[in-house]
Amino acid sequence: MDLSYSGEELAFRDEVRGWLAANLPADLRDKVGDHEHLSKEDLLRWHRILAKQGWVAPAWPKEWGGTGWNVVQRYIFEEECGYAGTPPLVPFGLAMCAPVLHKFGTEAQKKRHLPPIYNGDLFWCQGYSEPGSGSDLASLKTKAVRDGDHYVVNGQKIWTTLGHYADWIFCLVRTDSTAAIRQEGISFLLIDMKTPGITVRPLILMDGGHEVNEVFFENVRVPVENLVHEEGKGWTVAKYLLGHERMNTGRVGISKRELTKLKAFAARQNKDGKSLMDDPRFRDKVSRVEVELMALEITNLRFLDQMRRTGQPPGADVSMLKIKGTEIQQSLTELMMYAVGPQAQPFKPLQADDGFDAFAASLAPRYCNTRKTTIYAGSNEIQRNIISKMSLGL
Amino acid sequence: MDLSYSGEELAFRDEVRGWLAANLPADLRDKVGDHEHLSKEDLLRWHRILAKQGWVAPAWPKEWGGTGWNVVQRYIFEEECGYAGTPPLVPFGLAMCAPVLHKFGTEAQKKRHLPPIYNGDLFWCQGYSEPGSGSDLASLKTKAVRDGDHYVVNGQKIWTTLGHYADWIFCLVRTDSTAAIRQEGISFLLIDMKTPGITVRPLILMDGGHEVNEVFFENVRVPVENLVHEEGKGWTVAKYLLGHERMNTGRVGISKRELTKLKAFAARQNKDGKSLMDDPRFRDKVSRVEVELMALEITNLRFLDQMRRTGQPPGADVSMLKIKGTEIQQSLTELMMYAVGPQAQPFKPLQADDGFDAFAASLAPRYCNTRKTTIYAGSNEIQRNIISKMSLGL
Amino acid sequence: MNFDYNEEQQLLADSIKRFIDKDYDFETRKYVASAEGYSAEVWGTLAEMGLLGLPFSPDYEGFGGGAVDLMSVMECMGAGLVVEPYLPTVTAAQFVARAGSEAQKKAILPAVASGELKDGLRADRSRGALRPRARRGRGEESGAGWTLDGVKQVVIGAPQADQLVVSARTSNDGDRGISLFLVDARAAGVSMKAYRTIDELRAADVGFKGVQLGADALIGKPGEGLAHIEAVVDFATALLCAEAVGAIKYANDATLEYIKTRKQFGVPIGAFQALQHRMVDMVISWEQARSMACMACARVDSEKDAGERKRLISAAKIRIADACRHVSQEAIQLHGGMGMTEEMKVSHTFRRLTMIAQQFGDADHHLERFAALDKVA
Amino acid sequence: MNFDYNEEQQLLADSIKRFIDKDYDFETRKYVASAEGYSAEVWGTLAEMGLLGLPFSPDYEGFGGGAVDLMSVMECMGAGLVVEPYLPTVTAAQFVARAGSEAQKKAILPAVASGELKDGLRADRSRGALRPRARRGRGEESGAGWTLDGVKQVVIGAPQADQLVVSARTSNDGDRGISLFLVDARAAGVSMKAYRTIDELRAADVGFKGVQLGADALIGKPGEGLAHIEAVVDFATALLCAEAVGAIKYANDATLEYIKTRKQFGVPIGAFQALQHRMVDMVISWEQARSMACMACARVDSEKDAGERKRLISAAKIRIADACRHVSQEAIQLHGGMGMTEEMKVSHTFRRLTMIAQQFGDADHHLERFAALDKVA
Repeated sequence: MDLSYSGEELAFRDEVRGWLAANLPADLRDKVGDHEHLSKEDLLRWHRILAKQGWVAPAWPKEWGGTGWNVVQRYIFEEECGYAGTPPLVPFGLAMCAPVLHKFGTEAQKKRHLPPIYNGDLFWCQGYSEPGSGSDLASLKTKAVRDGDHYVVNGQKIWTTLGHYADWIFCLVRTDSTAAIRQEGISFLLIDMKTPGITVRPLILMDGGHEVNEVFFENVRVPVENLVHEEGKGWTVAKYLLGHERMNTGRVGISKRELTKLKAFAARQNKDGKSLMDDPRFRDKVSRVEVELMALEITNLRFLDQMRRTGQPPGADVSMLKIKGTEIQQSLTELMMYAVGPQAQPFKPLQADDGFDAFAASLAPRYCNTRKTTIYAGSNEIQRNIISKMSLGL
Repeated sequence: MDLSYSGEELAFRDEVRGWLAANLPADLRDKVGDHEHLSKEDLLRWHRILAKQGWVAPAWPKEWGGTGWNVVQRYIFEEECGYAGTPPLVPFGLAMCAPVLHKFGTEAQKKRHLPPIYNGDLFWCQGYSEPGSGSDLASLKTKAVRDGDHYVVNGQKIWTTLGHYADWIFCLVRTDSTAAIRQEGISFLLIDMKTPGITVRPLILMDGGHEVNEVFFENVRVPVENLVHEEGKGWTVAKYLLGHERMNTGRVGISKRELTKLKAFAARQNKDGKSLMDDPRFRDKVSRVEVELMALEITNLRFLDQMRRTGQPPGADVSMLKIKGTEIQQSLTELMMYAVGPQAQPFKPLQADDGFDAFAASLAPRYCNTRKTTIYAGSNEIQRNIISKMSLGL
Repeated sequence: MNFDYNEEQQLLADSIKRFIDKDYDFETRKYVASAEGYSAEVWGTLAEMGLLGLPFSPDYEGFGGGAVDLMSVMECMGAGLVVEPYLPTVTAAQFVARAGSEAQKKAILPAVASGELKDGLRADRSRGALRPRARRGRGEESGAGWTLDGVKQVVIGAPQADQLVVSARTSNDGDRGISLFLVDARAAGVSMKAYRTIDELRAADVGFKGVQLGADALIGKPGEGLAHIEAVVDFATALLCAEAVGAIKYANDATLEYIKTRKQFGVPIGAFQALQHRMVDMVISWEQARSMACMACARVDSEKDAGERKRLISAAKIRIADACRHVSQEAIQLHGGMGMTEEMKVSHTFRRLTMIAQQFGDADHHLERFAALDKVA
Repeated sequence: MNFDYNEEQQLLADSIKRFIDKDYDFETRKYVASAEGYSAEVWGTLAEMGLLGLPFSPDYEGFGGGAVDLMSVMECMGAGLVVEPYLPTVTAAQFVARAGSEAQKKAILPAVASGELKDGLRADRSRGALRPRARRGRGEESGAGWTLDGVKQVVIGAPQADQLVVSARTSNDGDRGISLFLVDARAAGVSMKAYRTIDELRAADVGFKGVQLGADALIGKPGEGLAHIEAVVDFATALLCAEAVGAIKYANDATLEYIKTRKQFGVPIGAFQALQHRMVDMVISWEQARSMACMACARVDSEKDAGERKRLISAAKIRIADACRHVSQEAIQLHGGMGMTEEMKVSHTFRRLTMIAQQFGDADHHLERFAALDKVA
């Protein structure tokens, strides 16, 4: 048993680390570190830097730009990015639409869509959830009716992350309402967001931020060439995508960065003339999160090691990483909010020129925002159901 | 709003308190305080002292020895007993069999059974649970078949508390296996434990204590005069008994006594040259239990006040008191075990004459034993189901 | 023993509840919060209903009410998420009512009761707790009066206040060196950096630069401010506990309603036992919190021993803070994505509960105070 | 990076697992625990399997193993609830192996490896933690040797021990005044008050009254015992973490099996979602605890910086203690009444886990040490 990376893995890590230190623009790094809003341009700028380096899509087949890294290298890369504080790579094109096209797409679909995804020329979003169908995805109602060379789409999607930035959306739609098994009436469509009949309505979250949307489809005409896989086989595609989840679900690198920041920040905070980190009540909360994060990192590596050796894709393991990872993220944002004390309360100055500690004021909104992590991408309750069924046989 | 007792209630409390101070034998009080084993004789001795005073069965009808106290007085009495550290009054005769007889018993049954219960001449136990039927009581299998003037009983009961002390047992038995609704085939029988065919087998709990038993019935002949209510109406009786639960389910008085003891004990324990109570880590755990107990006492009084004013019997409220009360009891025994440190580990001296801190050594077994409180009398999971269904309509 | 409101309290509770249901629904509240953060019309109604003068003596056009009388009001304010600076005003006026001169009482209290005047409670809540021993404000005797210098941070309600009650160190005599002053919010030298808080109240960092105060600005005797501050903040904490109970009740009711109606896999999600048990724990949290709020409101006025009063208020705030955190987090989780949105009231309740948990000292602060004041045999 | 046991480790793990499944089932274990608290036959088997000498150098008939090599052994011991004093013996022998003279090593280690000798680890665990700075034992130089006086409490394995490693204060020089001695358990002046512990081990309060020791009884140099104690106790703590992981795994497996088979209301109780989610959390606790046990065993030998080693071991023990408490309590609750009985193995696992949580320092102790050793930027 050896918990350390091998010499080659360490060399790879150092290469990534060194490259990030040289190539991650300081302004982007600071924006990420200070939890500032990232614009579409910020996101694409980093995307393109990575694309230029050839590292934007490590998991893709080599002929389309993949790096050929193994799972451990990919994990190291993602964790290093997280720890360095890069903007996130928006997954909808790179890590969701693209794998689907690699597996199920026609040559024409691949040629048309993969290069702009790789290069960051076109922005994608995901059309899965609907108002009545969240955890129970197969109950979706958005309809696509064949009309000559087109599908005519009517319905509504919700929680469409960055839909207001997107050029394209991939959607699960119902093409057969009569199918006995409701999963069998679902198809997977690629839709150009500029098609007439599409309306994007912002859903403002409680931190005041605009990241998710409702997307309405009213007689939207989609060429049949944008059907992926066969009609009625959309559920197969969706399941493939779920199984394709990445192993950095725990987001250990990001949490390590946040922990480091929390400890440094709290150490400078004054409580009764002493550092807040010397207050055992506060300190123990930080320590327990730190211990949990140390454990999660090792758990993550254990699963990765097993995956590398057995070649098996991660199963319910990913659910565990998601549960623990999100709980840790929430604890960290909560403690950060406590650390700043009442200065966490101010939200926005009423006069634009009033002096204002924007970083302190970002912590409560961030705490609010991070509540989403245990809800999205399969709520932690759904993750527990998955483990219960798949791993425990209950 | 006034959280204090009225002048009359205070006078009543003082009367009870004064009487307990004068009449609770010091040896019994010390045994209870030190968590020593209470023998049958110990239990009956206290029972008889109360019977002599006329306070052993406050809730009974006055003509059978009841005190005529209202719900608040009864609560005060029970809490004062708990705080003073009296041995418990074993409920199976006084608070379970007797209310059933008052409600459903024949005159003959009342005359025969109530006086010996009141006077502590005969010891009762309860025959409800069976190996296959715990939470799902209506699935019970013990059979009673009519044969002339007798029922012939075959089957097994489990978790029979103090069955090894008991002279009589009241049992739920199945008299009709063909009933479409399984609840309708159940009857309520009183059985003399000396009847041939009854075997009591101890179930030793993990603290080494013998308090519960298995009771086996093999062709046990029970006179039909010992049927309570009608044949097939046992479920009605059982439900009445459940609804008859007392309002001191929270056992606030006992927990207050234990908390006082914990704080005094921990204050004398040394940690790094200071009192353990000055260690914020330990101290905060004690404080949180204390706060929870303060809240529970007020919650209990609120429910009692409501019951007194509306005349409504307590519903799902009792479940809440049971959940919180048992959680507090468990926290207190756990903290007491931590307070004593490694001395909690010794269990029994190998040489009888070896010096030995019996009190310190009682704390880990007591921690073990107290785990039962969230399981028995309707597990806390069942209590949550009850609140969910009855109060919340889920 | 009696846990019911008396007839007057019940009438008051009913009328404020009616007002909030009818005239302060979520849409109205949204508008008020986004515009001025305060509605003159609502303020007038609060005055008309007698809420603003409730805790003052009838000599000053009040109703002689105590914390118990305010409890139902605060529960309703919590349920309705009222953004008007009611608690800051009532609390700040307490300084005048308890320690002010006859002239101050006459000048201030009737005007507050009638709704003409809004007081801002000074707060210096560095490290999540009011730290009366470390005032940065500084009063110096100048001739017949005082000069006030310093900054107070995160003063809730300050942007709307007409008068400010300001604590300032007037000597280096430790606990006995803090004095209280009544300061006109528009006086020369007073500046405000105002902002919106995460729970949509208005607050400001208030600066005092050579503010000239007359001798009559002093509330009570010089150097004797601390005991008043502790007493008034305990009073305010009891009211805050009641507000929390109302907000928790709303969060629970909304969540219960949501899990009964939201369907997934063909059944309401409230049919899933894991959610049922969590909902039950939220309800238990509320019951326990409510008990402690009752205790706090009943005892904060009647308990004569200051140490015991502080211990009891800390006990209440510990339980309330824990309940705020527990229920607010669970309410959002059980609401799923919808609870995250600005358009659902529960997301606003979440924010208010998050802040109440920390206001006037978080659980850690009160655990420390509770332990320090507890007598161990 | 590699989390697998190597071939030798795996073979060892398999053979000890086979032994426990076959020859140390719950009935056998019950008998051993109730009779002598130790079986000579089992001890012989442990010696034959090479477990007793595993961590010694081959020069002394050992196999040169480290904590990682012992990890699978300890997991199996935890799952099987082995009551024999394996951990005390291996740990006590570490003092000789690390700090002893050549003569001591030759006299002790081969005899331990062969099973002839059992060492008892001295422990003075007042307040749940080993407190090496407050030894009550007292060694005084007398002519060529030492006189030992004092009492050690709750020494696990002492009743069965042949040799004791005893720490004693030999000067008032603070951290540099503690020395280690090898003491024959049957020496004149050594007395034992022996008892059974709640987790069915044997322990004793060991008294030393004018015990005469030769100069060769000293382990290492006088006054330099503390660093050895800290290192060896960290080593033992890593092994204890592995034992906990084995016991937690058993508790989880038994509980899962129980809720799959126990029926109520016509279905296995494992069909109820509230129990499913709690079972999942128990499994997650185990995974996280196992990760920390891996880390502790991998790093306790290789980490050269004593401060960092202590910090890491404390991190592991914090997580393990939390997992012990969480899983043991939930296992009993989910078993219902049956889990409370002496006849179910899970009730014994509950007791062992309860004690492991406190052994070598409880979570609070290690939180304190972790915080003290952590470098904050």
